[in-house]
Amino acid sequence: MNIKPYGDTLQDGKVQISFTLPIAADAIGLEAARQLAKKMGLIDPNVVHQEKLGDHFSFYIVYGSVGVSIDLNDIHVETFETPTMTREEIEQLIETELDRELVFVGASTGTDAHTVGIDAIMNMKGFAGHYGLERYKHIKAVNLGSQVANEEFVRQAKLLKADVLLVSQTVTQKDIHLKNLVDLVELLETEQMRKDVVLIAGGARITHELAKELGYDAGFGPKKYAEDVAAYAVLELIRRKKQMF
Amino acid sequence: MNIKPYGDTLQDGKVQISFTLPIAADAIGLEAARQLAKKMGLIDPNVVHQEKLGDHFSFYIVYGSVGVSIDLNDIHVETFETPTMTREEIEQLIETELDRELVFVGASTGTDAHTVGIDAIMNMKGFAGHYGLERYKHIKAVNLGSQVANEEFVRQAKLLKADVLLVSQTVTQKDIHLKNLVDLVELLETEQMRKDVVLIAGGARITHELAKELGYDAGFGPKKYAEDVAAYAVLELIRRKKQMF
Amino acid sequence: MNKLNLDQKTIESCRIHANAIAEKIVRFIDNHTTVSVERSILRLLGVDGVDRYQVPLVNRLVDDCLQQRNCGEGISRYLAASLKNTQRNLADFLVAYQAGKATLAKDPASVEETLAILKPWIDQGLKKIQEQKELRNHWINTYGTAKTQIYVIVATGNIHEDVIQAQAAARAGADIIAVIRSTGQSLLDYVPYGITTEGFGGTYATQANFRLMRQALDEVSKDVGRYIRLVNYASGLCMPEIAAMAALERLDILLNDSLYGIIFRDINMQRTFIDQNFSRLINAYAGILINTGEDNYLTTSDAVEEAHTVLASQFINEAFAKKAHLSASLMGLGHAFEIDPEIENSFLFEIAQAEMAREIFPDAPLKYMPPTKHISGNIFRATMQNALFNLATVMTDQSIHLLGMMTEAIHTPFLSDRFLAIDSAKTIQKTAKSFREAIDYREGGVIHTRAREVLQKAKLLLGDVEKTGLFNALENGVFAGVKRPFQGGKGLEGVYVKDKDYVNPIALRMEEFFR
Amino acid sequence: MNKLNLDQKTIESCRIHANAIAEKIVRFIDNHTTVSVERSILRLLGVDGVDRYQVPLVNRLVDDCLQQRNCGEGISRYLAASLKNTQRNLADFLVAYQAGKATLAKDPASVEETLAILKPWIDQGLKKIQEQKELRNHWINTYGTAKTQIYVIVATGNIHEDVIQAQAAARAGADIIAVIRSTGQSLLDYVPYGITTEGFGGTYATQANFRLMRQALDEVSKDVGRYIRLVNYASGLCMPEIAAMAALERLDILLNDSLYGIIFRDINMQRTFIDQNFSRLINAYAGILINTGEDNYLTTSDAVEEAHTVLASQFINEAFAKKAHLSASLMGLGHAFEIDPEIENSFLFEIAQAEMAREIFPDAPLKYMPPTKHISGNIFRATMQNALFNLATVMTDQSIHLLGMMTEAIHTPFLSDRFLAIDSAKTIQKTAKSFREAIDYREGGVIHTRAREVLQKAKLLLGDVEKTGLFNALENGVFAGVKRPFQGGKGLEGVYVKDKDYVNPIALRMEEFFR
Ligand code: B12
Ligand code: B12
Ligand SMILES: Cc1ncc(COP(=O)(O)O)c(C=O)c1O
Ligand SMILES: Cc1ncc(COP(=O)(O)O)c(C=O)c1O
Repeated sequence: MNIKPYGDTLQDGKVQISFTLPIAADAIGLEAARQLAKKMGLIDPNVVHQEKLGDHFSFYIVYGSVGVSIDLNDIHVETFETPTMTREEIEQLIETELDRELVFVGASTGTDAHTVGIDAIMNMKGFAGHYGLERYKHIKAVNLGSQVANEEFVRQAKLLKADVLLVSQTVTQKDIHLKNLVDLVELLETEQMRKDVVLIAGGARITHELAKELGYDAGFGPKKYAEDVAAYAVLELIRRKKQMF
Repeated sequence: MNIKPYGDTLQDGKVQISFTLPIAADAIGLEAARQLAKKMGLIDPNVVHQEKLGDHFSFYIVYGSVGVSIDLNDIHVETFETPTMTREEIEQLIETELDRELVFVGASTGTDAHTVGIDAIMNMKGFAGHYGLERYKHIKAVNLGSQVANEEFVRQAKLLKADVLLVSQTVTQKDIHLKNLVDLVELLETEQMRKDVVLIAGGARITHELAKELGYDAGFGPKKYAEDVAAYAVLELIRRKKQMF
Repeated sequence: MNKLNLDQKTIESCRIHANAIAEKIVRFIDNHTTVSVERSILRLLGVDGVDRYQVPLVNRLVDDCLQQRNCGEGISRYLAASLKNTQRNLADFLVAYQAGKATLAKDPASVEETLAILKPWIDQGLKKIQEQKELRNHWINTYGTAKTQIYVIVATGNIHEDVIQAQAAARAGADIIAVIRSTGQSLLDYVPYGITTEGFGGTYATQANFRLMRQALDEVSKDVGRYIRLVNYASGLCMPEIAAMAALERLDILLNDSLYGIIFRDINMQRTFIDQNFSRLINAYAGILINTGEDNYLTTSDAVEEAHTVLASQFINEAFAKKAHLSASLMGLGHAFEIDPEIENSFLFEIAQAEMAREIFPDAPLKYMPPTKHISGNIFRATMQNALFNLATVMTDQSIHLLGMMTEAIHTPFLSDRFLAIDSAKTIQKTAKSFREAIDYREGGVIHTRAREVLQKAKLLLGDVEKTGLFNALENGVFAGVKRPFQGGKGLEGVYVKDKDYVNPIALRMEEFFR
Repeated sequence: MNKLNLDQKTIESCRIHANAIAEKIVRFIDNHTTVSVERSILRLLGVDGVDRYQVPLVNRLVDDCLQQRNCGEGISRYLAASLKNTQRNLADFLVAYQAGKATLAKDPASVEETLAILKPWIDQGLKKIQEQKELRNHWINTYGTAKTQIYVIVATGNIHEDVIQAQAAARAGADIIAVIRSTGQSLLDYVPYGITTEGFGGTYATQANFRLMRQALDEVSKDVGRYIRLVNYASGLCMPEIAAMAALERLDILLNDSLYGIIFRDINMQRTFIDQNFSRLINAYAGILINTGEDNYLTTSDAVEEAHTVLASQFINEAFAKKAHLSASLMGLGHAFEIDPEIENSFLFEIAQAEMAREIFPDAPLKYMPPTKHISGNIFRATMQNALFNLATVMTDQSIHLLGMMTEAIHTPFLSDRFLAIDSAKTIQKTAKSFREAIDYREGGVIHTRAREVLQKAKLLLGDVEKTGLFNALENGVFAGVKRPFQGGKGLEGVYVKDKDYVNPIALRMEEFFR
C-alpha cells in the first residue's frame, strides 16, 4: 500500500516545513526558501511566513504537498516489538526457563549527568506507573548512577557478574553519545566480555536501529519502560541458553 | 554562493518537518515517517515526536539535516522590487509624466467576501499606517466591494474607463482563486480590454510569480501597501505611454 | 458571583433600548414574508427532492406561486387548494407535479380550509421535530454537558472526509463539530440537494449531508460517552430552510444572525430580518441553540475602538431571540478574542470583554471565538496566541469554546491542526481549572475600568440606534463600519407584503406551543 | 504590596533556621582551603597561561605546592617566598618557572612578608575588578535595567558561532546571554585555556572566550541601547576560579551553587562548600549577580510534593550568600515552572510558588526557569506551555526570565528557536502588561492555600535540617531525593585543612572592603 502524508484529504501529501536561511529576509530569501522546498520534493510550495532574524538570517515556514509516497510493503521494522508482558509474567519466565538470579547493571555513562531515564528503568519507583527493575523478583538491579566512565562501568560489570548491561545516554549534541557508546563496545571486546552480556542502550534519542548499528543488542527510546527492557533481555537470555545446548 | 538551512552552525542544513500519516501510531508509522523524511532529502532524520490521532492517523515531528543546498546565483527573482516611493512622489510623478486623473477600480471578486485586503489598498484609511489610494491626488479609486462577479467587474471597469484593475482573492481552498482569476483574464480578452488596463491581483496567497503565470501584470501579497501598488501601476502606465510614441 | 460588579441600571437601560429597537423591526417583519419562509413551510410539511435540473421542488413550487400568483397569500393556501383540487395526498400530488401531471392551484384555499387540509402534514412535521428534540434531551440527560464545550470545525468540502475528521476530533475531546459551508452557499437562493463531495473552503449544507454527519456523531457519542453536538449555518438567503432541515435532522446549534448576512454577505436587510425571525422560531421550537455573529465585526473594524458595538449587537440579538421565543439557554451570543497582541494590555481588554459578556448574559451559552485576524503565517506565534485565548476562556467561564488553529492564516484546518488545538485547550482547562475562583479583578484595575467603559459606550450607541432605528443605523454603518442600503443587497426580490389572509400554518402552531 | 499576605513570623522562623544551618557550615569552611581556592588567588594575582601540555600555570604551581609542600599554608606564601628568593617580579618569575629555570620555593614566606611582597599584584588584580565593576555600573546607569529581563542561552560549542547568535538574540530583545558550558567541564579540575571552537551541548568556559563574548556584547549593547549581561557557570570543581575570571572579564551573572554540584554532578560536598564561599566573596566584591540552582531539583523529584524543598533551599542559599557579603540585589535565587500540566490546577500551583518567592525575597532578582522536564518532542505543545510560563512571569513579576524553547526536548536552541521564544515573551509582556495590578488572589483560593502549605512545609524541613546539619541532610537525600556521602564524590582530594598561619591575601582584602 502506498501512503502519503494527510492534510485534510486522503493522499493530498501535505507537509509543513520550517528552517532558517543564512541570508536576509527579502525577495531573494523568499525565492530561495521556495526552491529549497521544491528540492525537498514539494509541489507548489507555499511560503506562508518569512521572518527577519537579525540582518543576516531569515526564518521560513512552508506548506505544500510532497510528490513522494511510502510503500508500506517496503517498511521492514526489525521485528522488535517486544512482547507485552507484565512483571509477574517476566518473573515467572525467569523462574521456569532460567531458574537463577539475573544481574542487571546500569549507568548513565561518560560525562552524562542525566539519571532520570536510567532511574525510570531501574529504580523501585519506576516511571509513569511502571515499576522499575529493582522491584522484580529474580532480578538484581544495580544502578551505578551517572557520569560513570566506561572503564569503571566495565569493571563493575565484571565484578558483579552482570548478565545484562544497561547504558543510558541523553546528551547527543555533536554526536557525543555515539563515541561514548562505541567506546564501550570496544572496551567490552577487549575484555572479551561482549558475548557474555546482553548489551542494551537507551535514551531519548536512541532507537533500536541506531543501537544495532553501534553493536548493541537492542536500543530503547521514549515511552519504553522496565517491562519492555526486562521482557527483551530475559527472552534473549533464554534464546542464548537454548543455543548453547 | 551555496547556502543551506542554518540550525545553530553554518551549513548544518537543519530543518523541521511535520506531517500526518494515514496509519496507526506504531513502530511501522515511526519507520514510515523516517523514510518519508529520507525521501525528502534528510540525512539521519530524527523523529522527535509521534502522536496518535485516533486509530487510523498519526502525527510526526522530524528534525534533520538536508543534503541539498541552494545556489544563490540560480535565484532569479523577476526584478519586481517596486521602487519605494512616497505618496507625494507618486502624485508628483503622475502630474509630470501623465498629467491626468487615473482611474483605479478594485474588487474582491467571485464569491469572495473578504474586503479587508482590498480595503487596505484602496480605502482612505489604508492599513498599518499606510494611507489607501482614495487619499491620493490624481487617483480616482473606486472600490466595488466584495462578491463582485467578473462580468459585473468588467462592466464597471468599462463604464468608469479604468486604467488599473485591482482584484483581490483571499479564499484559495481547492484553488478556487485560480479559476476566478483566469476567468477574468479571458473575459477581458473577449471584451478586447486586456491591453487597455494594468491588471493587478492581490491577496494573502498571491505572489507576483503566480499572477504573471495567470496572465496578470503583477501580483501583490502580504506586507504590500497602497504605495507599492500605486508606484508599480503608475510606472507601468508611463512605460506604456512612452512605448506608444 | 459577579466579578466585575457592573452597574445593573446601565445594563437594564441597554435592554430597554434593545427591546425597543427589535420591537420596531418585528412590526415590519410581521407584515412580510419571503420566498425562503414559504419554502421552509413546504419543507416542514414534508416536501423534499429536486427536479432533473437539480432544482429543489420547494423552489419550483414557490416560483410557480410567484410567477402566476401572489406569494403574499402564502404558499400553504395554494398547496392546500392543490391537494383539494386534485384530491391527492401530498406525496401523490408531488409525484404528479414533478411529472408535469399536476400544477399548483390557480386560486388559494381559505385559511380555515388550509389549516384543515394540511393538518396531517403539519402534525407529522412537528412530531418529527419533537421526536428529535426528545432524543437530544435524552442524550443530554444521559451524558450531561461540559461546562465549557470544545468546538471545532471541519471543512474539507467532502462530507465523507468530514465525517472521518469529525469522528476523530470527537474522540480526541471535541464536544461540538461544525461543518463549515462552501464559500458562496449563503448567496444561493436554494439549498443544494444530496450528498456532496466538492466544496470550497467548506462543505455544502444539504439535508443528506446533515443526516450523514448526525449519524456519524451519534455513533461516536456512544463510544465516547458524550453527546457530540452538530453545527451548521442558518445564515444567508436560506435561513429558515436550513433551520427547518436542521430541526428535522437533529442539528444542535445553528449560526443564525441576519446582521452577519447584511454586513458580510450583503444580503438585503429586509429579506434577512424576516427570514431570521421564522428561522429562530423554528430553532426555539426544535431546541436548537443559536450562535450569533458579533465576533465577526472585529475582524473588519478596530477591536479596541469598536468593542462596544459587539456588546450593543449582543443586546439586540438577545431582544430578537426573545421575540422568537428562544430562551436564554438557547442564546449562544458570539464574541471574540480579536485584539492585536502588540497593543499594550490587550489581553486585559480581552478578559474585560469576555467577563463582561459572562456577567451580562449569565444564562446564555456564550460562544467565544479565537483570534483570527491577528494570526499570521507564523504557526508558532499562533500557537502562543491560542494558548492565551484558551486561558481567557477558562478565566471567564465561557460556554462554547471555538478553538483557534495554528494554521488560521493559511488554510481550513488539517486533521493535525485540530488535534494540537484540542490538546492545548484541554491541557489548559486542566492546568488552570480553578483559576477563575482563585482570582478577583482589582477595583480600578485595567480589566475593571475597561469593562465599565465598554458598557457605557454600548448604552450610548443603543440609545442612538433606538432613535434612528436599526434599518437606518445599518445604512449608516454602525456595525463593522459597513454601510448597507435598505433597498440594496441580495434577495430583496424575494420579499412580499403579507396579504390580509396570509397564513403560515407552521408558525401558527409553533406560536401556539409557546403560549 | 504583598499579594499573598504570607505569615511574616513563619518566614522569619525559616530565616533563623537557615542562618543556623549556614553558620555551622561556615565554621567548617573557615578551617579549610582547596586547590581551586589557591588557584583562584594566583589568577587574581595575575598568573595566567598554560604550559606546552595545555596545563594551566595555576595548576602547575598548586600541584607543585601539593606534591612537595603543604597546601594548607596557602600558595601565596610559597609564591611570595619564590619572588623573594629569585628577586624577580611575578612576570619574570613565571617565565623562568615555565622554562624550568625557577622552581616554587621550598619554604613559605611569613604572612606579613607575603602580604608585603604580593601587595603590588593584589592591588593590581583588585583594581582591575573595581574598574570592571565601575564600567558595568556606568553602563547600567546609562541604560537602566528592564523590570523583567529576558535571558537566553547560546550553546553551539563554537565561541564564534555563539557570538553571532548572542548578538542576534540581543538585537531581537534578549537582555541576558548565557553561554552554556560543554558537558563535563564542571568535572574538570582545571579551567581550559584559550579560544575554543568545539564543545558538546555547550562551549568551554575559558577566559579568552569570556573576553571575546564580553566584547561582542558591549558592541551590541551600544547599538540596542541596553546593557546586555553575560552569564557563565561558577559551578563544579573550579567555582572560585571561574568567579575570578568572570570578575576580571566583567561577566555579570554566574550560576553559582554548590548544592547543584553536589546533587547533580556528584561533587564532594566539603570541597564545593569551601569553593563556593570564596567564589561568592569574589562575586560580591565584583558586583556579580549569582543564580542558584534550586530550579533543577524539580527536574528530578516530584514538583508537587517537593516544592517546599525549593523554598527551603532558597533560604539556605540566601543565608550562605549573606555570609559571603552578597547583598540581596545580587541574589538571583532560582526557581522553575516545572509541574506536569496534566495535573489539575498545576498552573495555579506554579503561580503560588512564583508569587511566594517574590513575596519572601522582595529585593532579590529572582531567576525563573521555564518548563523543561515536561516538555516533549511536541514543539507545538511546548510553545503552548512556554506561553503559560511567560504569562506566569508577568503575573508574578519575576526579575530574570529564562525563556523556554520549543525544542527543549530535542537539542540546545537553534537560532530560530530563540527568536520565536523572544517573540512570545515580549508579546506576552506587552499584551498582559498590567495583569499583575489588575488581579488579586482570592483568600482561600487554590493559589493562596497552596502558597501557605508550601511555606509551612519549608519551615518544618528547615527545622529538621538545622537539627541534623546540612551535611547529614545531604547524606540523607533531602534535596531532589539524591543522597551523597560526606566523603564521596569528586574533588575531595583537593581539600586541605588550613595551617594556623594560612593566608588568603585576596580574601583578606575583600573582607576588609566589606567592613
Ligand atoms: C532533567 C534534565 C536535566 C537535569 C538532569 C537531572 C537528573 N537527575 O537526571 C539537569 C538539570 C541536571 C540537566 C543538566 C544538563 N542538561 Co539536561 N535535560 C533535562 C531534561 C529537562 C529532561 C530529561 C529527562 O529527565 N527526561 C525524562 C526521562 C524519563 O526520559 P528519558 O531520559 O528519555 O528516558 C526514557 C527513555 O529514553 C528510556 N531510557 C533512557 N535511558 C535508558 C537506558 C536504558 C538502558 C533503557 C533500556 C531505556 C532508557 O526510558 C525512559 C523512560 O521511558 C531534558 C529536556 C527534555 N525535556 O527532555 C534536558 C536535556 C536532555 N539536557 C540537555 C543538556 C545539554 C544538559 C546540560 C549538558 C546543559 C549544560 N551544558 O549545562 C546539563 C548538564 C548535564 C550533563 N552533562 O549531562 C539537553 C541535551 C541536548 C542534546 N540532545 O544533546 C536537553 C535535551 C535540553 C536541551 N534542549 O538543551 N538536565
Ligand atoms: C477577516 C476574515 C474573514 C471575515 C472577512 C471580513 C471582511 N470584511 O473582509 C469574515 C469573518 C467575514 C470571514 C468569512 C469567511 N472566511 Co475568512 N478570514 C478572515 C481572516 C481572519 C483575516 C483576513 C484579513 O482580513 N486579513 C488582513 C488583510 C489586510 O490581509 P490580506 O487580505 O492578505 O491583504 C493584504 C495583502 O494580501 C494585499 N492584498 C489583498 N488583496 C489585495 C488586492 C490587490 C489588488 C493588491 C494589490 C493587494 C492586495 O494587501 C493587503 C495589505 O497588505 C483570515 C485568516 C487570516 N488570519 O488571515 C480568514 C480566512 C481568509 N477566511 C477563510 C474562509 C474559508 C472564510 C469563509 C469562506 C469560511 C466559511 N466557509 O464560512 C467565510 C466566508 C467568506 C468568503 N466566502 O469569502 C479562510 C480561507 C482559507 C483559504 N486559504 O482558502 C481563512 C484563511 C481562514 C481559515 N484558515 O480558514 N473571514
Ligand atoms: C452568523 C454567521 N453566519 C454565517 C457565517 C459563515 O459565512 P457564510 O456561510 O456566509 O460563508 C458566519 C461565519 O462566521 C457567521 O458568523
Ligand atoms: C547552579 C548550576 N550550575 C551549573 C549548571 C550547569 O551544569 P554543568 O555546568 O555542571 O554541566 C546548572 C544548570 O542548570 C546550574 O543550575
